Amino acid sequence: MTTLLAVEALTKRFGGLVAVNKVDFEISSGSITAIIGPNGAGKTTLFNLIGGSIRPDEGKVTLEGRDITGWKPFSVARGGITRTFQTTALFEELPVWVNLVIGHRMRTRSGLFDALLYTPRARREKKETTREVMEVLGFTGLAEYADMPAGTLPQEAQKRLAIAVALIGKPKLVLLDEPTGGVGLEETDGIITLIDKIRASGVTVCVIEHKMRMIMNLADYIIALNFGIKIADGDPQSVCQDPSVIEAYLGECIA
Amino acid sequence: MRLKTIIVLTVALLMLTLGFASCGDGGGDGESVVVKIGLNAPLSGVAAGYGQDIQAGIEMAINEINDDGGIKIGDTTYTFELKSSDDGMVPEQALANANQFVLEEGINIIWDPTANTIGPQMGINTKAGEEFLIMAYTSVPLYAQGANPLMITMPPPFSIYLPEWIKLSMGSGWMKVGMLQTTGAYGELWGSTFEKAWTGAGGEVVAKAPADYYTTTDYTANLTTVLAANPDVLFIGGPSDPTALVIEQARGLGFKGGFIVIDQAKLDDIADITGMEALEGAIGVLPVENGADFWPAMTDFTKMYEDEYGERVTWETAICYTGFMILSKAMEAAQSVDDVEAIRAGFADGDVSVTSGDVYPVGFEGIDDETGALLMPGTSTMVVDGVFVPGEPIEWWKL
Amino acid sequence: MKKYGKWAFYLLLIVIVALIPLYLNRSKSGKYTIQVLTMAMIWAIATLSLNLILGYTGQASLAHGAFLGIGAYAFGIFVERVGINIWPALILASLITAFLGMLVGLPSLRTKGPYFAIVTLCFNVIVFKVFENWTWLSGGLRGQKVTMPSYLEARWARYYVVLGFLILAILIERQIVKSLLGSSFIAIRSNENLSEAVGINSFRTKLLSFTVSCFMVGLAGGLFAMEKGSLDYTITNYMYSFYLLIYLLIGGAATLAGPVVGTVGLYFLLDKIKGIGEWRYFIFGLILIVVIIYFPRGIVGGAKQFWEWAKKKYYRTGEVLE
Amino acid sequence: MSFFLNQMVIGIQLGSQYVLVALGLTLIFGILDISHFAHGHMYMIGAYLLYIVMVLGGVNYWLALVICMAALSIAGVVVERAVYRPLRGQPHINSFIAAIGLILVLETLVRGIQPDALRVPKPIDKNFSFLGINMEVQRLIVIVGAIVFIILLQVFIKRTRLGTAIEAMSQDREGAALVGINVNRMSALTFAIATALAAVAAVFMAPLAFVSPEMGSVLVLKAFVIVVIGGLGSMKGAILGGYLLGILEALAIAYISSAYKDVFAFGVLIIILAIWPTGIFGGRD
Repeated sequence: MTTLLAVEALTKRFGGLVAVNKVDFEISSGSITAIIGPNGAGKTTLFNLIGGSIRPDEGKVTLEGRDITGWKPFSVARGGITRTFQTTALFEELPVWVNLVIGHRMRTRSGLFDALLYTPRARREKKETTREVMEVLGFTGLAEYADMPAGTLPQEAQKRLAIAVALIGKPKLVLLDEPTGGVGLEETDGIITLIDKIRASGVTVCVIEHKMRMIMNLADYIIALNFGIKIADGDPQSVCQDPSVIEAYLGECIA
Repeated sequence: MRLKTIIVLTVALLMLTLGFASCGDGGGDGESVVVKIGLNAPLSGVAAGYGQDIQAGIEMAINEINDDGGIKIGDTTYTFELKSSDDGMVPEQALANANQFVLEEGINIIWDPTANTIGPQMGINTKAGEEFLIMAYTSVPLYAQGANPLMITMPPPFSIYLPEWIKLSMGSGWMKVGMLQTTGAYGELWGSTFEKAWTGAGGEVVAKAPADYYTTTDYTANLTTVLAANPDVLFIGGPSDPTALVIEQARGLGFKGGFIVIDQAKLDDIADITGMEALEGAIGVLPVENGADFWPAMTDFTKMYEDEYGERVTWETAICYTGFMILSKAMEAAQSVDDVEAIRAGFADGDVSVTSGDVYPVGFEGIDDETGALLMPGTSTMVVDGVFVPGEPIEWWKL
Repeated sequence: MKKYGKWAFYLLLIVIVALIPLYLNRSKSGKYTIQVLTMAMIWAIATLSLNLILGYTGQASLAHGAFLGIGAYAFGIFVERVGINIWPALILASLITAFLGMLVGLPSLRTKGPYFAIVTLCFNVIVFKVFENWTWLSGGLRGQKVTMPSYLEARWARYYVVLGFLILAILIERQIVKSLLGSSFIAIRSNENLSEAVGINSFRTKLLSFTVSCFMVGLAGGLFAMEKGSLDYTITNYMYSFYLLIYLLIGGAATLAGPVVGTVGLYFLLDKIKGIGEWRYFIFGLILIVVIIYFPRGIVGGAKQFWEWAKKKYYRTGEVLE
Repeated sequence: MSFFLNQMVIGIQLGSQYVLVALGLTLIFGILDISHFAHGHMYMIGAYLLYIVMVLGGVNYWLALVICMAALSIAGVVVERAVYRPLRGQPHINSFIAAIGLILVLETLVRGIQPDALRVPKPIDKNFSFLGINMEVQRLIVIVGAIVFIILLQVFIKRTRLGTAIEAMSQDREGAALVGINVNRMSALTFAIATALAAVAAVFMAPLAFVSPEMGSVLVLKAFVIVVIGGLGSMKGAILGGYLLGILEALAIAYISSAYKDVFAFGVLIIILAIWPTGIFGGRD
């Protein structure tokens, strides 16, 4: 398997606190990678560093060999990495399908003149967008909600919509920040199935998760963080038995 | 429940609005023909008081004429009615008001007392079928120089005071002036006119720090800047109230010299605020009440105004009162109340030009028929030993 | 079928609006009403421009009064001092305003929310002070005269010119907000961080929206100069920025009808209650407070909500009946 | 050198009133997320109250200060209750429109009742000289008084339970609601404190100028700019920004051009915001 994303010695300090400390890892394409760790371990900061919303102090991020360190979020997205947020971020007052149209924007190029003159390109791209939206609605099982404002959806549907918005831009890698956070147990399975489907469709997944049981079944590769330092990585079994992970989790992992 | 409240409130509000809107129209009495006169003036905001002084002058004249039975032209008797519209000194608004006067009210004589709103109206008052005569109350010299064929200008142009003010000032040994007049086009025009005359007479301008008199409340920063150059006299002025503040604050900072006060500020109003002591050495336009020294009718007029409005009269009121009286005479001379060209020409006719300070509170010697400027003398004054010492009336048209 | 009905309605509306001057032009007071309507439509174009940047893109610009003035003066100076024909002058004036808007947007759009509002307000104050004090530019006391060709002498002629531009402005705005580009604008209004995360360059998009918005308000400024025939520095006053904001929010932001309804309605109301003097501002102030409390989405937004509510109610009773 | 020093002192005095008004604005913004543009008009009402209490009522100046603070804070609570509370949860810009409505209502009302500008006498009508600076005692009162009230406010915020609740709310509104802070009571309290500060500014400044219906409109504009420059919700920022603007204005008049002083001062502010897009002391978006 080839390496899709490589992170080298990534470091971020906030004042005196080192939120992410010299973290290295690689994500191979077509895999599901999970990042685990207790609260405050620096997981979300790591996502923010990769996604470009904050700049690293040191280190390097490369996507397919291309250095994307310090790129702005929109460039990173266009480069092929999209993400969801821990507190589900959506275009809340807009209908579900408009959320998806926006998510697809980076695959279209119509600008001001296309809009004003309704050029062939605008027409073509509108058609293309509609097709993509229908497809993703079906893929994520959101078709029934298409016309509802995103903010009025049930919690679990909002989580799926956030994933759909990230997916419709056809990324190479999606970063999912706690996709099942705040979702009931029965509904969690639906999202796990969705993540599996995403991988099956050829998109690499990296996920931050607390629910260990779910991770054990889902992930191919696990990276464990604590106090901003990578304490272990490897396949689920080996990480789970790592003493420092057990210590950090007080044995929670055994389950 | 909630919806009901909304509906009730909206309806109530609408009715309130309409109710107020319909208040504006009052009926005439039909015994004689009523001629409407328009007033385009600031009646709200910072300059509302100024607009009301103008309004008062016109109203007094109208009431007096109407009480005497109006004016007679041929067999018809005409009485007057004043329609006021607030322009807030915004030219765009003044233009809209003028159009409304002409088109909706059928008015063809419009009074306007602010220099910046007169200019734009000069662009529309000669349009065929919509002509109107501008009664311009402004001392800006360029308006008194025949700028418009359908315009009458009233107070003397401010430039006429300059020779005497400079003489009074330099006569006191004051050669160095610091300039702190109001900003904006009017202040700048005053400033540049003054500066030219002052340096022309051999004086020196040592510092300049004009301030926006409409929005500034604290002039100390400007004053210390100007006073740092040790001027003998300060050139100041804008509306009266802030001008008083400037004088007060200047004295507070230890300034002992004199003031040259532009004509917009009224020395009597300033004296009310600062007291005469602070005003020592101030040079400006003679307070209106002292006009009685030259024009006997002023005494009665002052009393009449005070009885009616409970305040001291202003030049604006006195001049607009006189101006309206002259206008009515011009209408009689023209034998018309709506032919604006004839009325404009009527100002130059016999009966109109002989009225004087014996009959009206302000002296008047006819009109400069070329330019449309009414020939009213200006009088300057200087405060010496706590008294306004009047100069001779300046008959500027003879110079 | 439904779609055609909608277009037929709009067409009918345009025909009615186009017929108004034929009726009004017969009397002098009617001519004044034509003039008021023309001015209201010019302000409506300006409000539409603000709608693009504030209503759809979510950036509260308080500099539109300044840009209106800049457009108006650019037009006036081109026509009067340079001597260009009015139509190219109108386009040039709009382009200059758009260009200046872009220059202002470059630093100011780095800020967000209230910060952006205040930066633009500062810019407006600066422009106002410059026009007030630089009399060579503003024309001083007499202002800047703008001479119109004789075929625009009649009020109804200018009415049709302005009406044409108003329809054009609505169409332009409609084309933009219904397009994919428009979805980028709306995305930024809704959630700027998420927009960035899905690959939208928010700074460039905002800058584009602001520039187009300034083009439109520059156009409104040019038309303003055309209608008034003279200009002075007060046209750059930041009070006009506030007025545009009021027109927009009372009418209904992020709708196409809202800016037009709000502007024409309030402008007309203010003109009609002029007779009651200063107290009109008291009434106006009360109306603002009451409307914004009870119709937080403006008149058109409120009407839309009411319509949705009524439709739901109707359908529900319909179901019960079945 | 003495001239420069003099100009600095004037700048600080100008800044003192800005700080007092800006502190109220920043409190209201930080805690309630409201652009209370009518704050300057509350200041104006405060000056009229002073006239009523001191000139018409014959009360001593310092007692009048206390009365005005109390009366105006009640007015502030009424405004919050009647105008802003119904708007809670609406877009931010809506409160701005309501504030403009309030401005029109207040200004027209006051001018309708009393069209003429009024004068309030100075409590100590004397001058003093110090280090070549010659100025009225009242200006010293403004400078020192502002500092006293800034310190009092800091003590209140840091040392009392109510104060810490306010601070907690300004930092994290939802969190504050979660730990059981009564939001309604806090907003009323915030408005009371903010308008009391405006009353202080009005009482200090009124004897130096005229009491007029429009006296607050320019002031509030500047105060708002200050609040934004300092960082919305940041008290530190409001204090620094207020003095900064005052000094900038005084220096611009002295060394650049008095007619273009606003151009200069506001231009500097734009540059500051271009460098720190959320104000000098961060603040929130």
